[in-house]
Amino acid sequence: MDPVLLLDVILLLLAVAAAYTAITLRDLLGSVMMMGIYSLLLAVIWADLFAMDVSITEASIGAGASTILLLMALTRTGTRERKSGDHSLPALIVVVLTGLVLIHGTSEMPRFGDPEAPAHRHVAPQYLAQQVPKVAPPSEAMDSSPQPAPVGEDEPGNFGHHVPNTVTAVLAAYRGYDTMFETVVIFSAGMCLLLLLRPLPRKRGESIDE
Amino acid sequence: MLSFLSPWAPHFPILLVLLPLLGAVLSPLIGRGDRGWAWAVMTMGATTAVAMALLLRIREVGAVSYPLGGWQAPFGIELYVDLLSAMIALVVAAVGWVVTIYARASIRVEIPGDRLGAFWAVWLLAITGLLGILISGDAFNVYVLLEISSLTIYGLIAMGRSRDRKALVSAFNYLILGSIGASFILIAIGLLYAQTGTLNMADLRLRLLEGGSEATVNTARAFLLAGLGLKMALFPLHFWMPAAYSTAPSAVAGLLAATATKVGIYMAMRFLYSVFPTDQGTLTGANAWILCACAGGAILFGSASAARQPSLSLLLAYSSVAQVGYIVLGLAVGQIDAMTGSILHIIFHALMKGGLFLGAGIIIYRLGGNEFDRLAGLGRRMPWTSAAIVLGGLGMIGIPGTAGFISKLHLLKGLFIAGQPLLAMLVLVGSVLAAIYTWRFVEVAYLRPVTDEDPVAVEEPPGMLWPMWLLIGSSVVFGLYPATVVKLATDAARALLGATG
Amino acid sequence: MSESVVLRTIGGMLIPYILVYGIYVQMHGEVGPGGGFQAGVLVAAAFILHSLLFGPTGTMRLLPRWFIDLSMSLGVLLYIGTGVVCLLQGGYFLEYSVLDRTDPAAAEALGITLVEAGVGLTVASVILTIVRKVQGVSP
Amino acid sequence: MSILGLFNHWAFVIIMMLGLYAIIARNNMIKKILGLALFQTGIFLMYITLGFKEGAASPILQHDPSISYTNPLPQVLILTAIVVSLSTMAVALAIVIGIREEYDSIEADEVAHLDRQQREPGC
Repeated sequence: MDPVLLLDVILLLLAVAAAYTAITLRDLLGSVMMMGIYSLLLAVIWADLFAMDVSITEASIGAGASTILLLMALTRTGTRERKSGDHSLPALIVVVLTGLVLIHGTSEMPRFGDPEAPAHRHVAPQYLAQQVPKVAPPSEAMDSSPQPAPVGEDEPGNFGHHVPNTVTAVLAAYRGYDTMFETVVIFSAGMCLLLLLRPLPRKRGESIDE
Repeated sequence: MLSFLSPWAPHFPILLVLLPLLGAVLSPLIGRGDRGWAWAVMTMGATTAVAMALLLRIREVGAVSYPLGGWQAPFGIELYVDLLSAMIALVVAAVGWVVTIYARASIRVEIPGDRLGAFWAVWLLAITGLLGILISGDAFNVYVLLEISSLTIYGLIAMGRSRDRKALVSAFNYLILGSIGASFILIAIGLLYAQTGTLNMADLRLRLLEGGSEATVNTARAFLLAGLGLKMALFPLHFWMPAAYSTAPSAVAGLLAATATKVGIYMAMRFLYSVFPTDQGTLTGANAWILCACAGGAILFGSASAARQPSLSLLLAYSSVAQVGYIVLGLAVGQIDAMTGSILHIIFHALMKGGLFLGAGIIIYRLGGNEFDRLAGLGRRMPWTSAAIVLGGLGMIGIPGTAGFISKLHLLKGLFIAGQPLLAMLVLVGSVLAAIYTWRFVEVAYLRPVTDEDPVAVEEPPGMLWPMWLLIGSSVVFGLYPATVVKLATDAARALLGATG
Repeated sequence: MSESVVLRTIGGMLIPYILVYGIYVQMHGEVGPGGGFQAGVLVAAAFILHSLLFGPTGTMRLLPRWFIDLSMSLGVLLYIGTGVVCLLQGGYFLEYSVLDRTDPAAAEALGITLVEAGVGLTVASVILTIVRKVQGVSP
Repeated sequence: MSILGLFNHWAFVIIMMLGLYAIIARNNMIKKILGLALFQTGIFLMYITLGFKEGAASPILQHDPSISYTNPLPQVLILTAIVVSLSTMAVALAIVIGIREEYDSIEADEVAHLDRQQREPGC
């Protein structure tokens, strides 16, 4: 038995249990803490599936920043959840239907870990070799279709040996435009909060100068 | 006219996003008050100029692509602009510009002064996101930009709280539904990626045409349609929209009504026709039927509900539900005239409904709200605003001479050619219902006597009046001289449907 | 603000290490796992810890509101600016290799470092802003 | 292998649906936000599952051509999605804090009830 898979299954079972507890607990504080645990479990799962960057991000953002944020929000909204008025039946119908469609849709997906899956055979190999072809510079590509430029056959690829972490290479270079907007997303969130929230009325003895 | 821009010609696509983005990032540093507003107006003016130049260039040389980072297409992210995206981008930029000019007075009342820097940043970010979606050629990039525009729009709607606390609730409901919608789109993109290994839209199409798992592709399409249906407020997934549009700050409502749902519809056109395999330019059976049914429901339900609303803003919002129905109807039939009608209606409806919401905003600015019981005798109290609203309403009905007539004419023609007389009847019934809800306003504003003791004439601020008239007026001009825009829309529709359409 | 001397002493000792680790993750992003996002969160976490232990007033004085607001914009500007410089150098937007035509591979790495720095700056300052705003301490 | 190979697919569907259930069924707005976060992590799991390759290492290149690596692209996409998820949560919490200030409640049905009362004065 492959230890990677075994660990994956055990951790996933734990994660599902944590997720279930998080949404069924009526105490919001407990729910938030359970979500934190769930995120930590996910971080371990990502590491087990060899997605180290995602793992670190999940641990710092999912388990760290989100939890802090939720806890601080709870101090302003209260931790009480009323015990009635659930829309269980319509929710159950929607969820079961959506779930069935999803299971149908994923049933013909490539087997888990299949090295022959399209996701591993197209595009990704060039990323991993760090040999992505470039197009002609804009001054020569005034017509609508850019011409492919010859690829360097030399071993080091697009970045020499400067960027062995291919996740960073894809993130900041090959798909740098996405990452720019990812930064803009979080910038937007900051701006929205500046726009939306007014400061609390000052408490006695804890006043903020300025 | 815009020849001074020509050295930048190869970079037009990226400039279209960069300008509003730079404007947004700098605006917290620019300061508050009118300086921030002037900065936003300048930014949008420059963006509109680039959008215009881009459209002119594309009319000359055809669709352009822009490889970001110089990486070749399926590996790097590519911007792809064709006639359709350039036209809608110009509408979004231009209407965004006009609404920004309009917003000066109403924003000063509705947004606390110390947060204006952040407000203009969020405002410009929303427009950046919408423009970015229009020109992107990469499926995941579309998702990221969709989230930028959505997040900022939630924030903008919530700022309506200073006038009506319900704005917060409608913003929250929209946030939850919008995020579910965006997540559905993300699931669809993931399924497509599993099937093909690529995210580039053109490459996706090529690889999907090679065949593969029907189940995966169909599920992807179902999730995409459900997600986009939520985003573009297609009946029966429209329920967040009237609440959001009627409680948002009035300038925000104008911006959203003119642009946000339109971009959702654009995404549906793009994905359904240029990513997923089509059956010789038309949608495959079940999809077309589901879309037609939703569109028909939208037209009937939206128009009928509009006539029963207590306030002008709500009436306009429900009318938007119906108008989305018309556009989706033309999209679903997959016939070239119907598609032309859809594209025209995206543009004309953006102008008309944008103008109408600006009119509703002027009324809110002066009277504090636009419930119908406050509007008795408005035709005498605010003659210019009322006249514009009536003119916009005539466009909603589709009276000859208005832009609405041109788009509905093409839509009807397409429906008859496609052998769908029943759906064509539906369009006509929708027009009759639109006449009823427009009459409602006419009756209140012109036939009811002024009841309260307020001064009979109310000053209509010129800085708000002329942007509204610009939008309404331009829709009338397009109604009288439609040739150029109809030609462009027909070309765009032909490109979208492929040569077979 | 924590009343416990033990917490404040031990927590206070942790802060510089978290900061150094954050900077390490930032610099190390090209070679190992990590990068601007993770580093930004870590740096923000150090200051959030500071504010929890010693009260928001001190942190506010250390990193005033105008400074944080400025760095939010500056981070994004650094990212966009890198792209625009590439464009002005005759390449496409974000085509880092034109930054140094003699050694395109090193120029790519330089571009990556620059944009990651922008990401780190924005993420750190935005997370700090978000937490301050949700906490209700920011003016 | 075959059962275990499907396990990830089932797990992400279950997690997504738990989240979706919480969003729709629960009245409490914080619970809805937690549900949304859960729903989104389900999607992350789907993407990372796509990127996993048997016997492959983390995509940090080593000087050994025999090593195969997991697919970096889904990992990059998920990094973006995690940031989007955090941003959404922040904006959602800000709105909920505002709702709490205005209505003194964060239960969706109570808030809706208060709005109805406002619309029909005379209660």
